[in-house]
Amino acid sequence: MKGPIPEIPAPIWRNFKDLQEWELLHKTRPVDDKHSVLFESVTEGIHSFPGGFVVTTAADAFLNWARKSSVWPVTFGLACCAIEMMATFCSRFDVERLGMVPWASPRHSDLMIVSGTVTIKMAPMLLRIYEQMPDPKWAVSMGSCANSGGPFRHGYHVVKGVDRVIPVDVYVPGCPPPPESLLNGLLLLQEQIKHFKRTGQRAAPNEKVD
Amino acid sequence: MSPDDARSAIGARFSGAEVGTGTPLMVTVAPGHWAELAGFAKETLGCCFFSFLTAVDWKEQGLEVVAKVDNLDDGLAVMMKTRLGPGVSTCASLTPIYRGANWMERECWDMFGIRFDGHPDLRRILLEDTWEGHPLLKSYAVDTPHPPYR
Amino acid sequence: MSGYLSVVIYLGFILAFALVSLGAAWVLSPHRPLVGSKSNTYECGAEPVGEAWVRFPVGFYLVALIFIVFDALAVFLFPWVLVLRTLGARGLVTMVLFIAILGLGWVYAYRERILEWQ
Amino acid sequence: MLDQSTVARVELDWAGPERITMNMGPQHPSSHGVFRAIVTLEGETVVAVDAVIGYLHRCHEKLAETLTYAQYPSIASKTDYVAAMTSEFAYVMAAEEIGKVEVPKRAQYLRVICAELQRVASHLLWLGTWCMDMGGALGGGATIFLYCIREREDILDLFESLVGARLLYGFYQVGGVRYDLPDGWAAQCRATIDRIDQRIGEYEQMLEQNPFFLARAKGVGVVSRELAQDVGIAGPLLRGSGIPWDLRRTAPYSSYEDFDFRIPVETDGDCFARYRVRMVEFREAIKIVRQALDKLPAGPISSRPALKSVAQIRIQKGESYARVEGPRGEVGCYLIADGSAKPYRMKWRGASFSNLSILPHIIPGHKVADVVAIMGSVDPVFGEVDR
Repeated sequence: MKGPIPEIPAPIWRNFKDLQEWELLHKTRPVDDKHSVLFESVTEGIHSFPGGFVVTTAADAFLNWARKSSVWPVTFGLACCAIEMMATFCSRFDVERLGMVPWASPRHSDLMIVSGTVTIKMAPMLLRIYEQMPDPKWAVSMGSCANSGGPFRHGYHVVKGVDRVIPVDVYVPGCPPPPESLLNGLLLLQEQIKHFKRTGQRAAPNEKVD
Repeated sequence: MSPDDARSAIGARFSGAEVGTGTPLMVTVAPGHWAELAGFAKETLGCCFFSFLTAVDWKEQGLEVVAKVDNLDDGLAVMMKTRLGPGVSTCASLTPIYRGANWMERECWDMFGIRFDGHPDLRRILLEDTWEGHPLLKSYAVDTPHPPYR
Repeated sequence: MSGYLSVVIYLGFILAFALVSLGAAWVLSPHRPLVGSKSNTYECGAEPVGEAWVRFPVGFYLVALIFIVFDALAVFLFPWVLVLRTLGARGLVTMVLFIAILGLGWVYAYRERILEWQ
Repeated sequence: MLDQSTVARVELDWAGPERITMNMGPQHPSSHGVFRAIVTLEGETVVAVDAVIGYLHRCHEKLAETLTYAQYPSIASKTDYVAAMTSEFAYVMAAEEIGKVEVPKRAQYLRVICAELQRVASHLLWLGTWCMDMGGALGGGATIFLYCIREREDILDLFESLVGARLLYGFYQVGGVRYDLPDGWAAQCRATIDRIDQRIGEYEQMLEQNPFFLARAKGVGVVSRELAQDVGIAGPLLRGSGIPWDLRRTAPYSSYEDFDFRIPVETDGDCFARYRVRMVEFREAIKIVRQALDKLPAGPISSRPALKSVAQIRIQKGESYARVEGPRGEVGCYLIADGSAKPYRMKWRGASFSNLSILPHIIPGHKVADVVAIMGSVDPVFGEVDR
């Protein structure tokens, strides 16, 4: 018996054609995300007791609190927003207060802040780095270039927004967004992680929305 | 080497070249003398600082290659130009003379489709090798959609 | 023989710690299929070029050898320090001899300039 | 280790160490942006480098043909986004040269003040990231990085109170500048640059007595005088190799001739020489800002009326090449105008593009750790390399 799927709040941009599919992808549970047999039997056992859900949701809250308070961003700077991201990582707008240690390798990090313009030559690299990050992982699109191509949207070599390459959780507007608005985006991400599903539910990016 | 005796030296050497006035000395030569002019500028005029090399697409009149070299000691700047003629897209390479021209000529091939013969390895520098078309030509639309990321 | 009971218990703790932490990770975490290039070697986002199974220059191995020499020295130093008071002067002399012999190895390495990278 | 003859005999049938090709790829802590170097290694020494750029090619030159003269300066600041003021400067000067647009004296002084403050901010970022590359990202090396970014924040505050933006401004427009100094800005600016001037001395003291820094910077990445000119590198790299070429002195623009400042020149052309040149440039830029603040004339800040509204600027037919001494070298803009409100062709001579093209010439023979130090001392910004 699987727990109830949380209702994702209705976003304002739901009428855009591309993003409907993306949202659909986000809501459907990946069929191949199975769990170890031992865990399934243990949770079945707990749920059979009256009030069993309380135990699992409490465990969820604890796990999500742990995930939320130590999200490690991979230092993935592309363009001008990377300089503002560096300013956010430094001592004046310190992200280490939020438990975020800027880490160089995607193998040890949970969050990818796409700061800068994603070009067609860079997109496969960006996808490879995102795939090489261990699950559960999140993506923050920083700056209007990553959100929608920004001032270079009509360039032939520019991908019109990073959500055509990887699923994005939080969009931070601005060109470049000042560190305060990036911090606001990261806090929004931490809010989102709080409602994280029990078993680390994250839509596997198996097919990209084009 | 002040600008006016540089102008007279160029005039003497290249009869067909029009030499303009003004701070960067504009020298327009036929495509045949292109490498020769660059060698001349480097040896006799002493312009051994290679500033940049680019191309301009004049639609019907064809492509034009522009290069700028400076003489740092006397402050002399020479802007060399050659009109490749309509439909022609090959030009002599300056890489044997100025090593700085290597990347700039690869960019001109990438953006304008000008083949520089004599260039050690002419391949695309800014776009991927599988990219078709040369974007900075006037015939190339700005927002040409390229799968898979429209 | 009774002295060794505590060592066995200690070994048990080591094994238990390893098994429990790995087991909990395996049980609790979701098993996500390896999507795309997740299992490829990470090379700054690019496709790895060539393969790394090549003959390394010998300098790397020599550095490892010298490390082993001094690691063995450290391994013997720790228990020796704990019982130094009971051993008295005789223990001190034997350890000084031991370090002198290993010092010969270090002098040889220094003279052969093994650690200076050509 | 063994004497040469035995080594030769051992390696005869053993064929020596093989080579590995490795990516110091687009996402790398020391690549200062998206630069991929395919490095062929023999053990620790680099044998060959193939630089792959273009990961940040944002079609600047094609977009410039579709944007008017008033729209493009704020996009121009995205080429060299670490020194946004100096990249707009070149575009605007090229347009003014063709259109014979006269720039009032006060606007010229404001431009000089902002360009020199931007030079200090850009050098601070260079020093911070370079020392982080040299000292280990999370180890001891991050101290200078945090100090430098703290000073840089003060300068960004100045720009924020002047223009409203922290990093990319549309401050320069054809004919002058867009904003005038708010009152009290000059005093705040003097206080900031005095503090930075005193702190630069601390950084020099910290670095130049640090044997690790000297071991990794001295004698690494030597660029000869002849190679420097042949490849066309400019700015601190050129002055580090012994050529006293600074556009602010040899071809003064925007009333640079009113200020006296020294051009630092070092002769041995290695990473330490480039570091010395930039450290002296800190002080020279601060000196210029002080003099410009003292002699700031009154008057209009732009020769075109109602500049705030994005009115159409029409530049008559013509072409010109304007160049500016940016923190990384000569930033040039070759502009061809055809009388309409948009340029016909705009070529951006990025200083970092030529500076970066020196890497394949000087890196072979160094260790992998030196590659990091050399890339940091060349200080490329990839908005300007890939345009």
